[in-house]
Amino acid sequence: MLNATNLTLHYGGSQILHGIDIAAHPGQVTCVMGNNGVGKTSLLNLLAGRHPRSGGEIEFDGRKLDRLTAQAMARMGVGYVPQGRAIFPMLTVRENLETGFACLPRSERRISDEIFDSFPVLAEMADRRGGDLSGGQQQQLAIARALITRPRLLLLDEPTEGIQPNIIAQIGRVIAALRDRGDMAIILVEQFFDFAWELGDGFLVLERGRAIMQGPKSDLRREDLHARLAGHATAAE
Amino acid sequence: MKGIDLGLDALSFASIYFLAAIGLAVTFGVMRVINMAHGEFIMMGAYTGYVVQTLIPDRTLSLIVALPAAFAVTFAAGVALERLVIRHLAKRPLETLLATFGVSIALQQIAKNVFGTQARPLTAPEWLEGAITFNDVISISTIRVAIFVLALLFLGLFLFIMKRTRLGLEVRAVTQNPGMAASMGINPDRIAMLSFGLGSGIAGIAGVAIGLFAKVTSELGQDYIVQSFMTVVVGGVGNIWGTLAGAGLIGALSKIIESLNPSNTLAAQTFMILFIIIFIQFRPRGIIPQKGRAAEA
Amino acid sequence: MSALLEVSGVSVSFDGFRAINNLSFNIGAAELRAVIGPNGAGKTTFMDIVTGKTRPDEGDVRWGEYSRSLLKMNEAQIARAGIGRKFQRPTVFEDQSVADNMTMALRANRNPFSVLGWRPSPSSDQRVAELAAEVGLAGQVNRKAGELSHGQKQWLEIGMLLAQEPRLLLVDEPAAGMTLAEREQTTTLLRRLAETRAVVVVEHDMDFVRRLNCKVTVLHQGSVLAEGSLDHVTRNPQVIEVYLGR
Amino acid sequence: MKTITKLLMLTGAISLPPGAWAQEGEPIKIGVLHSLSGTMAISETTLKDTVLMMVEQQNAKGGVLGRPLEAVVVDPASDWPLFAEKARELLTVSEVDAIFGCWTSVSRKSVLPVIEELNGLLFYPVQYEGEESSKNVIYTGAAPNQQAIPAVEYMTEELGVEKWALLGTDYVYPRTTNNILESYLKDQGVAAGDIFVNYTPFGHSDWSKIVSDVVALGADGKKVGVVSTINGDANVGFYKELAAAGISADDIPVMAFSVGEEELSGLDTGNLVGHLAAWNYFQTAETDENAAFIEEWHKSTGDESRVTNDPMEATMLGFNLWVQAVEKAGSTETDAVLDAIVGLEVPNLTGSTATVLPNHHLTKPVLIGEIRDDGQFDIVSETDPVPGDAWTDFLPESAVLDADWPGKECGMFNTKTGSCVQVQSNY
Amino acid sequence: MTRKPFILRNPSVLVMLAALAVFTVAVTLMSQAYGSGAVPTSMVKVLGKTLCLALAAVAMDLVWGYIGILSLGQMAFFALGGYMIGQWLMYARTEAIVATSLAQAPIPPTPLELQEATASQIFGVVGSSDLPMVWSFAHSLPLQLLLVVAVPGLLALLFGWLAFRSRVNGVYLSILTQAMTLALALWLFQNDSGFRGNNGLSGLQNIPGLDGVSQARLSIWFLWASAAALGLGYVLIAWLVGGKFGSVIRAIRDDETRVRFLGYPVEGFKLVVFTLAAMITAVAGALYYPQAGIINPAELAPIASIYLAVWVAIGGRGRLYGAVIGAVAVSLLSSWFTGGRAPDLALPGYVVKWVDWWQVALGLSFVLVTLFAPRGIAGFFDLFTRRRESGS
Repeated sequence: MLNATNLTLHYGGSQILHGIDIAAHPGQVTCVMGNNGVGKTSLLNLLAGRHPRSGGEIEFDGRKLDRLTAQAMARMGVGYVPQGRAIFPMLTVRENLETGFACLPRSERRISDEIFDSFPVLAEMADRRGGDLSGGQQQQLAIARALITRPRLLLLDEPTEGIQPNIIAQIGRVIAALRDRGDMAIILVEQFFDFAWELGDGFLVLERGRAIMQGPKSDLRREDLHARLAGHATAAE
Repeated sequence: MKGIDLGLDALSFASIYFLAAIGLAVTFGVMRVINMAHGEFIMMGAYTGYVVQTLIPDRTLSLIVALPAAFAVTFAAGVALERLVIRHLAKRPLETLLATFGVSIALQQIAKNVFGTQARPLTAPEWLEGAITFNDVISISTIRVAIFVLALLFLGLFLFIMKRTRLGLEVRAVTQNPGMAASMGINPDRIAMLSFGLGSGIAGIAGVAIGLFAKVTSELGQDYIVQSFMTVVVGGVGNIWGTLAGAGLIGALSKIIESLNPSNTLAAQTFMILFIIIFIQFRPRGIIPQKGRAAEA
Repeated sequence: MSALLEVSGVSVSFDGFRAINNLSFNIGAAELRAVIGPNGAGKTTFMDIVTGKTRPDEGDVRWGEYSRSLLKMNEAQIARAGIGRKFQRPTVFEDQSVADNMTMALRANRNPFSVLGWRPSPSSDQRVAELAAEVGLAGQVNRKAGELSHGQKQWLEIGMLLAQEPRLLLVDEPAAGMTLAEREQTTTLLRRLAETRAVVVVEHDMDFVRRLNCKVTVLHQGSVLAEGSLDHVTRNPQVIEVYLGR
Repeated sequence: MKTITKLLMLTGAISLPPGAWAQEGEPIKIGVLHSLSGTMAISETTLKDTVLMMVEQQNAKGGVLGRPLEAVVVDPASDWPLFAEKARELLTVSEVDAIFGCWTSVSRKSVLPVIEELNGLLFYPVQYEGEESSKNVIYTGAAPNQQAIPAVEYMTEELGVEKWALLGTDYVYPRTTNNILESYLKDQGVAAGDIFVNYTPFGHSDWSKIVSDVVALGADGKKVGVVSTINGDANVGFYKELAAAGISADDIPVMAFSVGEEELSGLDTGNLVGHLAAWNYFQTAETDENAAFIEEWHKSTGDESRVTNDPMEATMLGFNLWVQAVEKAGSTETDAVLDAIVGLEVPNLTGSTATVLPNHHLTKPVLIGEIRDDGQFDIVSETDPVPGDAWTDFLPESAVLDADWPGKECGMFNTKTGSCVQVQSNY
Repeated sequence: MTRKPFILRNPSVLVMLAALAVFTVAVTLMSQAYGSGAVPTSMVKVLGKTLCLALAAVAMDLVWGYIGILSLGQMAFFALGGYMIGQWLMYARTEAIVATSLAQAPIPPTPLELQEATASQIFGVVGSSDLPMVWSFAHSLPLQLLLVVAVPGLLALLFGWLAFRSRVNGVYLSILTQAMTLALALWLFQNDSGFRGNNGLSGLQNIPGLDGVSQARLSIWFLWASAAALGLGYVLIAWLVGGKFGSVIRAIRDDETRVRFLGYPVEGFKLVVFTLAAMITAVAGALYYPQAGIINPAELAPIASIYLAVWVAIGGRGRLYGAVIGAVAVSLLSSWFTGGRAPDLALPGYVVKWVDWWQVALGLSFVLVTLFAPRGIAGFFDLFTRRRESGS
């Protein structure tokens, strides 16, 4: 599905990413992990077409992509759930979802029941403004909104950040269900170790813009991965 | 009696202001682009009306043709301005002001070169002439009623486009968070261009209406630009109801002050503006301010 | 110990959303405090209220020996009263040199006319040089701030804070984007500063908080969920549920 | 061949010395000081074209004093200080011998000190408020007594107007004219309450309130008349509002002092039929001179639809008077021309003659015209030429003043004290 | 760190002063009054006025380029300065004229009679003969000179206090300043306001007491005065923006909130700068209008103030010499085009008459400058100096 190699990225004068390789496959969750400020979000931004890369190659569906724009990526089937949700605060929940129609042919522009089944709270709040929702509800809305575009690759940036445990669990179930459907590739940026370990099929650990550990779940040991991310997760023990 | 007449005058004045400002409510209110050439778009609309009228003698028919024609002309002008100038100044709003000011002077002079310096006739069809008279004191000219209706129509149209159409949804999404909107598959550049064209097109239609009751000259737009911006600012940027309230306030205020000193219209205008300056001090975000965190950004 | 800053029963809502909910918070004159909490817990709003950027709907914020209310003061007055704030993203004046940035922050009369009359003196130059050395920018004083690296900008901002000589320092995520060595340096500095003044650090990074080795306040949904040593709060089941939980 | 004969005939007709058309020698320069851009361009461009046409005609006739004329056109851009700057430039850099220019009073006031200092010569072609007389200006437009007073007399006598609305744009011409009219009307026994005065800004467009005020004035059944000194574009909105309010000329006649053929071309005149204007010239004047003038105008502009108007006639009169004076004096030197010009006569376009009075104003007939369907005026009344009075007799302060230049030092001579009040006219 | 004296730290100030001095001497030597006469008096006046406009532009740059307030009301202060000096010019001259004319009267006039006669001369033409209240000090040059800075200063102080206090910012502030100018212009347009309405104050080039001095000489004197004012104003503003004060106001321009958290009373700084700029602008106006000869309310039409901002933008915002370059370039160009001497440009099939098209060209050049040269003309100097630096 997605195969990116040797990605580099600069913000102004400073280099954020150094030669990252990342791949995503249908029915699998690729987890990107690492501490604050190591470049996880930048990597996701790059893949979503929100920031031009300074080097490297991206292949999507076997096609090489040169210049990416966010809307082209979205239309090509890349759904994006940003860090901090980025809900449109003055749009209603329904309207927030409808923004994703831009990627769909006119005849298919409707909100499927599946969405409301996965996130029943959104059906309840359909006519409230996005800004009025609680953090957890907004996170669900952000995911639902990305799903509206029927993505084949879903990019999730820290979906558990600042969310109550019961909703985290629900989000986890949704991601698992999407993975198990088998037609969608998922890249998950996450700091919540247990959550990521639970869902992940492959892992990429970043430190200061470089990959320091990478591989499928089968090749990695939980303890090693955890140790790499030490300092962060210790408090949870 | 006098009060009702005054009310009618105020209402009609307010609807003219509203009409002139409604396009600005899109370009400035929603998109936050300062377009000093907005007045010239109004002028272009009026001249389009004039040209159509010279081609089609039947006034009713020519008006029917002129409205969409004016929309088309100014829509195209707006799109061109957005693509060529405004887009490249997205991060420098105050410089947009200067660049569009340059466009404004250029357009005015071009209008002079093309149409001459004389005022051009633009005449309402007969069914819009005359007045609706209730009694000796209370009467209102039909054209003003028509403008009022047109203003209401535009309000409806604006609300419809913004709340009910795909374009409106995308415009709102883009103004709230262009990056996220792009990630939802919306092309922010295209939306900016279309909505700027829409705002400009509305200005063009307003131009035809204004030309019908006032004069058509190259300086037509100048009479409305400062006031239009004031209307939007006083009302509260980003809210069409605010623009309506702003136009209402300005209309009512001017007419009330005018009636206090009927021999000096100039004084009335002075005091109206002074009042607005002081008003903005106390409600810097307008009558209907945008609330919440979204407004801070 | 009388508190330097006393926040009592403060609430504020935006558009119906309660960002701060009946929050009370005290800090002593020479104390280091870490504030942690999930996103949206009200950490930034709390800082906004203390520094005068946001007015609370209810409650009281009192400051100093005479318990002056901060609510009647504007941002500049509060800053002059001795509250310094470091922003999450480094905000330095990129157009100006490091020395100019520091000079601007130096403790001096802020009145426009006094500023007009202000002249650089050997002592002010020396103070700038000292501060620059302290934050590791000794060789960079004549460079434009915009040319500095991200970390250097963070340091410059901390230098500017020090130049202000505040009695209370509010520091928002100082370690973001810093290398390990820089983090350690920052902890040391913050600890040292807290010997003579109050320092409040808002931070996500648990490891960093641990190294600060100080009292911790956990915010959740706009109010204090727990307070005490790091070990104490991390054992709190509620804290584990809403914040750590993982 | 044909043209040459025609030329010969023409030159013969005004008896130039033979061979003058040979056009030898240094050209004589004249300045054209009319705004070609900005708000006033709408009115002034026409006058620039008129001067250029006159120059062309004169050169075809052999120029002046055997020398060709050369027009120096500048653009003061409706910017009043720029009028002074350009006037100085014309007089000192281009060294013109006469200037044809200005429209608004304020532009004239701007130019006055400059031409008085440099002893230039200005021909001012627009009706104005009077209360001024400069040695260096020939006022070829109407003074108030050549327009306002006869017009009001007409309204009282022919239309039976009893109540008056004096509507004007807020500047000095309407203010002064209305002051004079108020004073005149009160002398005629009109009660103060029967006079409504209103001033609006330049370019005013929202007339609903004012029109309804005027209508309200006639609520008691007395006949209301409007005297309009509304300037420029604002008229368009005013007349549209009148028409929209369903007010015809029979209900409330409007007598305008600033609305001519040019202004009407921006309007559909269908609803204005019967409203009035007072000028010293209308395009519809039926004389041979006028017919020839209009033909020339159309030829020189290449546009059959271009109308002529009163300030154009005034420009033409000024130009012809200057040519005659220069020929008479044999010099283009200002003082000599000024000495020569007083008393000169040229035919105007309405069948009588314009004589230059000692006060540098002309004698002009007052014409009242009724607006026709086609945007032209039906001349309904014409007086004998009235001598222009610089200082009106209807205001006590200026009644005692006199402006007969020859033999006096000033244009502001107090006949009571027998002394000059101001030597130069600065304001 | 050793500190060099102010002038040495700011070489551009030295260059500017030198250029100004050379220019003034050159014009004087070529003037009709004191030199060869190669530069006619009308041109001297144009140049003198241009210097005043340059001073106004420098003040505009202080307000916009340094503290970030895009004030679209600067011409209000400029014109007010002109009105204040114009009152004295007009009154004193008229008084002298009236005194001369009444001198022949058998009974010498009382001061009150003199004042009444003067008033009826000034206001007679606009239909009144009482001296309005606002002319109370018109007889006194020192008082009116004080008013030149005091009236615009107070207006700026009052307006600024209201606007800054309620934190009106950015575009809103620009529109508000524009509204202020419009209100003032409309007020002055009224005959009843006591400033002679649309006619304004005229005959200002004739300086009372200097009747014997020719305009050729006067124009050079005013050129000197304008050059001195520009030089002083330039040095003052350069000094202001060169020190810590300048550092603070540029910081306010870039991030107002941050400056507040440094403890600076941002509103106070804005008020000081806005008021000071208003006063400098007023001085420029007070020197401009005696050279122009007439002032009327059209001078403070909102569009005039936008032009001022455009000059600064064209010259290069945030650098004082940029403001001077912009003002000089555009106003001399306008003067040339309105002089009617610009040749027509014959294109195949169409003749471009400059009188018709120069404003189009001007307008489009604003667009091009903002789009492609955001640093204005002065930006090119940067390129030049930088290349030289890197070259050496």
